[in-house]
Amino acid sequence: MTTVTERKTDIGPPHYEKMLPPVIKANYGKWRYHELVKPGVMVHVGESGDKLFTVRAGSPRLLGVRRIRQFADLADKYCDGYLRFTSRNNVEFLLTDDAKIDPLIADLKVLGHPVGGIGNAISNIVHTQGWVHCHSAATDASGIVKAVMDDLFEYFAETEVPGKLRIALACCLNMCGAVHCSDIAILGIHRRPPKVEGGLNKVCEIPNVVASCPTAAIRPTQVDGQPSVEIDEEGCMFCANCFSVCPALPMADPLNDGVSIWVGGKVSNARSEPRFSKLAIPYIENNPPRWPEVVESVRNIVEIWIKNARKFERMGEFIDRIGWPRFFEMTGIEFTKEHIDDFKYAGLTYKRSAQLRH
Amino acid sequence: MTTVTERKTDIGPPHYEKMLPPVIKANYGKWRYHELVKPGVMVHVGESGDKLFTVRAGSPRLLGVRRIRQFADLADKYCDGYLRFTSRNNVEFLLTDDAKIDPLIADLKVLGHPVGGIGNAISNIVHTQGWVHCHSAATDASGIVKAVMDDLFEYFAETEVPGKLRIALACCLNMCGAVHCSDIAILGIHRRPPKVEGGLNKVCEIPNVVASCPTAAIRPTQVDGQPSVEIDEEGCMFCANCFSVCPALPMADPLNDGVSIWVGGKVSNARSEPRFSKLAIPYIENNPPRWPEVVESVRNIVEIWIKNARKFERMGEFIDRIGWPRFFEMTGIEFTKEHIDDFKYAGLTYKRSAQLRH
Amino acid sequence: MADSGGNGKTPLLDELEKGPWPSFVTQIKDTAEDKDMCKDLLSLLERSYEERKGHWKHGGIVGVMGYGGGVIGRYNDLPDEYPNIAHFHTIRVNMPSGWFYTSDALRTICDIWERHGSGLTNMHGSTGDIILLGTVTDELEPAFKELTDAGFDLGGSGSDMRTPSCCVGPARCEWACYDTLNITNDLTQHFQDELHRPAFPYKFKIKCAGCPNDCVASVARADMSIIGTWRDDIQVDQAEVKAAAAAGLDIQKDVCANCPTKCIEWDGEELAIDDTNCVKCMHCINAMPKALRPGNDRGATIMLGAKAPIVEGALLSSVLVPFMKLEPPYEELKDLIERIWDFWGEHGKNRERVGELMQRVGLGNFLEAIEVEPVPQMIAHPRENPYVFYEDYYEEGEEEEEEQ
Amino acid sequence: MADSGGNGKTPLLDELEKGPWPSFVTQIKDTAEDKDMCKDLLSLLERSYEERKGHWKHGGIVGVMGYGGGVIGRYNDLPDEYPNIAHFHTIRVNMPSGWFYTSDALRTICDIWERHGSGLTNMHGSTGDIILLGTVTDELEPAFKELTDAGFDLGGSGSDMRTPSCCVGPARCEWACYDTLNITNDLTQHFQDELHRPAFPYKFKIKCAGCPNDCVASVARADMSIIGTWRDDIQVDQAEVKAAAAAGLDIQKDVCANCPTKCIEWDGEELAIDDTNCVKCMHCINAMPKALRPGNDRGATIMLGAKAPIVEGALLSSVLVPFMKLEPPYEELKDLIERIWDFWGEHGKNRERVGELMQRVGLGNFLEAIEVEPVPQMIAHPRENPYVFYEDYYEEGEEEEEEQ
Ligand code: SRM
Ligand code: SRM
Ligand code: SRM
Ligand code: SRM
Ligand code: SF4
Ligand code: SF4
Ligand code: SF4
Ligand code: SF4
Ligand code: SF4
Ligand code: SF4
Ligand code: SF4
Ligand code: SF4
Repeated sequence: MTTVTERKTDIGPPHYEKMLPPVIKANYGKWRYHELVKPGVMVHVGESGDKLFTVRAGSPRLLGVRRIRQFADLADKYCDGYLRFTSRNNVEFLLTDDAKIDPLIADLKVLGHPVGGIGNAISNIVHTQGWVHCHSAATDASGIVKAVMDDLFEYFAETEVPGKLRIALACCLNMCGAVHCSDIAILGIHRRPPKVEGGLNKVCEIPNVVASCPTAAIRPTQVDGQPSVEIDEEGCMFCANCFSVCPALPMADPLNDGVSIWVGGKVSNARSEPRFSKLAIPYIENNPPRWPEVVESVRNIVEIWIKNARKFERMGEFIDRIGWPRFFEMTGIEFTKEHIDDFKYAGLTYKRSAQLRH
Repeated sequence: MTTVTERKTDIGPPHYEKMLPPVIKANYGKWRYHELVKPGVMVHVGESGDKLFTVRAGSPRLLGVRRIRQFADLADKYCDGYLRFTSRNNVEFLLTDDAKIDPLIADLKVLGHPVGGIGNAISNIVHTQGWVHCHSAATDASGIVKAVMDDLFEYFAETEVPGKLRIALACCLNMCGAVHCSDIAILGIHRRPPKVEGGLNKVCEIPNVVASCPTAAIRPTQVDGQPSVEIDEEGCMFCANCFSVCPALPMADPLNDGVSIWVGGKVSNARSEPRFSKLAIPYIENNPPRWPEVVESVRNIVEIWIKNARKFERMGEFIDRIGWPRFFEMTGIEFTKEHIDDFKYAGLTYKRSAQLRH
Repeated sequence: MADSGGNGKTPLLDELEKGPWPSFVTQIKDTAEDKDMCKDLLSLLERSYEERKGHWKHGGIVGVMGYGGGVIGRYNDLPDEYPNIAHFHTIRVNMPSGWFYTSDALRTICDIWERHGSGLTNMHGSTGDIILLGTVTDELEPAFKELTDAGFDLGGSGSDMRTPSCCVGPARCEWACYDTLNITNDLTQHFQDELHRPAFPYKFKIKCAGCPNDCVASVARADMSIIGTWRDDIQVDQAEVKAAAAAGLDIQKDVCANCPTKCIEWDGEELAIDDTNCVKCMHCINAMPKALRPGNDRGATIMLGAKAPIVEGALLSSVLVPFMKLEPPYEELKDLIERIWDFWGEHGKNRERVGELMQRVGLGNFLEAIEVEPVPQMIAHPRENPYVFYEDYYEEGEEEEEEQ
Repeated sequence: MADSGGNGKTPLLDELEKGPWPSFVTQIKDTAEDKDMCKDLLSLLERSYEERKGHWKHGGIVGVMGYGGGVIGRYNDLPDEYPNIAHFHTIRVNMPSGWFYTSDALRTICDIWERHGSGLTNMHGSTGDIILLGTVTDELEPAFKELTDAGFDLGGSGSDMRTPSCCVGPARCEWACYDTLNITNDLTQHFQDELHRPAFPYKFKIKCAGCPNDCVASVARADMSIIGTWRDDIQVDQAEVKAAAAAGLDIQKDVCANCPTKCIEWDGEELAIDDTNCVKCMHCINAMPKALRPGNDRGATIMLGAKAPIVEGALLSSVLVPFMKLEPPYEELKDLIERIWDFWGEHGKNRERVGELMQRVGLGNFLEAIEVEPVPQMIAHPRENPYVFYEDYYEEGEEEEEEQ
């Protein structure tokens, strides 16, 4: 039994230097260049001439302790015990002996982890919790990611594509996956206004609830004597901000929740500036366990990009070049009222010039 | 004395065909190409081979009947009585006999009207009423236009510039000169909140006045027993909309009224899309009769454009290429808080990328 | 400060008679020789120059019988000192399309205005009208009578359709993609009532440009901007292209590199244009007027909503109909205009321009209301925010969608 | 509908064990072999798949003593049917900078989490933390004790500084323009109190990218985005450029034509870069890693304000400091961060991110408040609207400006 005085706090994370392999310590900040060796394998060459081989393995991100221990074992076996994870949740094994690359890849295959995602490839899908852990989800995260990655597998592990293509998924408008700047974004959406639960006033501050609605669609009211709120359904655009501040306004609704698809965002400064993703498909219903309509829609967009994009051209840059009308034409996606912005900056998204293809 | 029944109404303007010279009727819609003959003179050649020579003369736009009659006489003498005015208020004489061009130009010179403004030149300044006729003016229009055109005269009449350069002036934020899309715009501005005149309630509907303010800086109040309004000076950005709806809120103020300079707008679709002008110089005081500081500022911007712009490059396209920091550096204009947008779309004008020249 | 009301001296204005550009002061002085109104105007203007301040007051409602528009009332704030311009109203006279005149037509205007007004004009106002600058209330009717007898009529002002205007178009431009003069005259005649009797929430301006060069600045200055364009291929005369190159034009640098979609290529021998990616910007044609011409399948892009900043911020027009054939009697266009006016008249707030309305209700809803199908040509890009007002949802136990 | 609470069958989830991509279902099943929590999780998830609906409730305030952040409380809405995950709280553990680990460090985490939680993790969460996924309230303190004893600490949650993260940077990238790992670790250690004890209006995220490729998506996902860049000339190895061309790279088409400012030229012999117009986008370097390298005068651009859309719309970070040298102890940066926090803490509304505050008060005023001089690098372009809040005006009879 410990007492408070003994508690360690505010020690912060372990220092990264403890985690770096010797070859990195020796060449830290002195790397000269890198090269792609083969799918999923690259080498970084230091000014010293030292070489660091990176083998990148795909990961579901949701990992049990057993699997993590197996990774640790592989790191011991091939990398003197050193490895890292990437900002897209892949696992990177750090080798100095290129003879060990293929055996490592073979062992990873046995574990069921493909190697790839480096260079002009489709890498892992940044995603979120979904039905596994979040109360706010309009769809599941891991399930869709699994189904889509199964389908696009070749572009992770084998075939080179025109440039980087980043896919992200978020299970609600909070966008924990930061899908707002991805080449292709899969976004869980509600399409039905929140239900007002009885006894709301006991759980939430009515003024806060009313204030939480950006469209002022929530009005205070009385429900059998009790103070409560009512929702102007016309005014609701399903952002769920009210639910975030008040549990008594559930949004989740099996009949109407689903997924929307967004395209053309990027964050790098390479060539063109960072930009937001734009709406491509307003709604696809949830169809677990494998969301075939979502998988097919993403595949369709990816294939059109692969066939028509120029080298290095990201999805948004490709669409810049061909124009949005052509994008809708090529993908066969129907253009609807939903695609037209009607939020704050709407006017600036209208076509304010006569520069048109006819 | 006429009675109502005899009054002609709703007859509309005279039909344009009555005003067209025979050569135009003959080649109407069948012109083949045009060429610049010399400054201010161009020829349009019809598919028929017919030639139409246009001599464009500068005009102050404010014309007395005497001068208009003199133009009519010149039209009779050289153009079988046909002439037109342009969308920038120049006068165009329409000739079929090129031998008459120089005599016409000579006669125009005598009248004091220069020939020019065609092609890659600085043409007439679109402008408005100012102190000559409008109650809303923060500066005069004709006076500044005269002073600036005197200074830039060579670029109207003689020397070719990189591309078209359109200058416009509006004497208040109503922007009757539509200065919001000009290469260089001169805009009259107020910098002091409206004064509230006594007896306002007798002249204006207080609710309308309060509602007219976009920044909600006008509040109803009582002034010695009378209903009136008070202005929150912090909240006023001097748009004068309140004055437009209520004469008892005068904005004109000799000490603080003046001129701002805007750059980089265009309306044509050529090369780049139409775009708004952007703030270059927030304030220059009114200095009649010749506004030397305004003249000098415009000249400075024009000269930098002439020296550095590529062929066909409009002011805004030139600045696109060199970047705004360089524009401020080259012109020596100080960058201030006023340049930073703080209206509706402000956030979108922030630099949202790391693409910077250092 | 010296009161210049009486003495005729104008030292400050005199400074504006110097220099090579024609002087408006000279115009006022010339006219002042037979017009006392102009004498007072000179003195009052000199005073404004001294005081750095205008001396005009809001105009009350003045006009001609049966019209609500066409006259701008104006009074000075020192009527006792400048009695001849105590009233100084402006008459807006509708110009002929394209601003073409015969010398006689001009003289007719001059004669009328000498008899009934200051003798001063603007040729022309920013909207395009002939501006007869300054007269007294009693002269309005007589001036109007003589104008109509001479075949002229008033232009717009106030909350009405404003005087439509157009570029020189087919009359003197090889690039006109439709008859700008004809349509301008036709619309003006067809909508005389809307022009003369303000019944809209605010002003409505129409400007017709024959091609994307937009020589009447319609995209920036008209609620409805009609901009000529074409659907087929640019007409290329390869021999003339070579000639232009020979004459010193750097086709690669000055033309190809300036193409917004980089869809032209020049190998020194032949100019190749990928017309499917041409956005009809006009640049290459502008650069080589003898070699290139717009295609033959011509019409116009109809755009809506431009205005000056007051008070929600300036707007440029945006695409409403990507391509429309424009042949007399222009029924399709007139129907569209009327559907827009109907919706605007019903839902527009006082002093709300149509472009502002379109933004307030949302382009999608606006299109539904005026019965136009949404197409991607109307937007620069689809929405970036996820705040979609989905309009239907399933109720428990039912399969088909329900309108809410 | 069959209640799957009891029977261990998961026909729907089983479908997600098929296919080449590693399966999260397999992970949960493996872990379920020694963790009942995971058995219940599987059943509940299967039910969610059947019902197309999640079964988690808002989490109450749970955490470890003395900390306000680091734990996300979670409860399911059918506790009687799924008792082992009635509580299922997440612990966010601060990862080492750059997500580097030794095998022992990983095993330590696994052992602790096997003893005190579900045995399930996310490697890693979107903000960068090690996510220990699911445990009961009583296990929080013991888990925390073992973690800190092993040298680990919690990450952020709630209205605090969130766990800063960074790209691999100098550890394994030739393009790192500053030491992303060092600064991330330094800031994390320096601001431990702000990380663990929520006292801000809302969350504040910091992400450090070593160059403009921004491999941690900082410009989109961090309130403060620190993006490496350089001020001098790109280092060019002409021999390697030729080699790249020889190897088949179309330098004109793939490199020069993709340069945003068209400031590179290639004549087949030599690559010429006009560095004064280079905007450090990285593209040419990306395309020829052996031939080109960033310059030597390196530092970072400090950008502020990115966030997801809720509720005023998504924001990208915008430039606050165009170029800052970044050397330990990073005093200049820390001072800047503190000035920002002070102003935000005082004027930010509840749940208002700093980017939203910056827009609400206006960038100009914001800069004044945090004592940063405005420079044109901060904007894409100057204002287009004439609504300037001029701050001083002359009063009658005085010559110098008056603060109002
Ligand atoms: C390992 C990782 C950083 C980390 O600390 O984890 C990383 C590492 C590298 N990135 Fe990255 N990037 C990583 C995430 C990113 C991200 C962030 C993201 O995807 O969320 C971006 C921004 C993407 C975007 O714009 O939306 C990113 C945009 C780039 C770019 C710019 C690509 C472009 O053309 O826009 C390059 C340059 C290139 O690929 O030539 C680059 C290049 C590289 C290089 C080649 C840098 C180098 O010399 O080592 C590294 C390995 C090659 C490769 O293709 O992965 N990296 N890179 C991340 C691997 C994620 C993964 O598992 O796939
Ligand atoms: C006469 C006039 C139309 C009219 O009905 O009155 C006219 C006539 C011509 N314009 Fe224009 N434009 C006229 C106002 C405009 C305007 C409107 C304005 O200035 O307010 C514009 C838009 C300006 C802008 O973008 O802000 C305009 C943008 C152009 C352009 C595009 C220039 C560019 O590169 O952006 C061309 C093409 C060119 O110059 O090669 C053009 C070309 C022409 C041509 C060459 C067309 C032709 O083949 O005849 C005409 C004569 C040459 C010339 O340079 O003036 N015209 N032109 C107007 C003369 C105004 C004046 O007195 O100077
Ligand atoms: C005469 C003219 C300026 C000129 O010298 O040419 C003019 C003069 C006035 N305009 Fe204008 N506008 C004139 C063209 C414009 C234009 C340009 C255009 O039409 O191409 C604009 C910008 C485009 C637009 O319509 O947005 C323009 C935007 C305004 C506005 C702002 C409207 C808005 O929605 O932003 C006002 C304010 C108002 O309507 O209350 C205004 C109001 C006025 C008033 C009536 C002042 C007032 O508030 O009562 C001015 C009368 C001045 C006077 O005493 O003579 N005027 N006005 C132009 C009309 C002449 C003609 O009929 O040909
Ligand atoms: C765990 C994580 C998703 C994941 O699976 O990785 C996550 C999970 C949650 N986020 Fe998040 N966010 C996570 C990264 C993000 C990111 C991405 C990032 O940090 O790079 C964003 C977008 C960037 C940003 O911050 O704007 C993000 C934007 C939000 C928002 C919207 C905030 C906003 O200002 O727009 C909310 C709503 C809120 O704060 O109330 C939110 C709220 C939540 C809550 C706490 C749900 C709630 O409202 O209580 C989620 C808890 C889920 C659960 O039960 O486990 N989360 N959240 C990520 C944190 C893991 C970690 O610490 O490493
Ligand atoms: S995106 Fe929404 S549902 Fe998914 S984890 Fe974040 S808050 Fe939860
Ligand atoms: S979901 Fe959003 S829009 Fe709808 S009521 Fe709630 S807060 Fe308002
Ligand atoms: S711009 Fe303003 S001052 Fe000038 S004429 Fe128009 S309304 Fe009058
Ligand atoms: S000038 Fe504009 S901002 Fe100032 S009080 Fe009047 S309406 Fe409001
Ligand atoms: S708009 Fe086009 S058609 Fe009209 S005058 Fe200008 S160039 Fe000619
Ligand atoms: S018109 Fe414009 S877009 Fe079309 S080819 Fe010519 S330059 Fe290119
Ligand atoms: S951001 Fe730049 S420095 Fe960091 S890993 Fe990516 S490429 Fe390398
Ligand atoms: S870094 Fe980018 S901007 Fe600079 S030269 Fe290379 S491509 Fe051009």
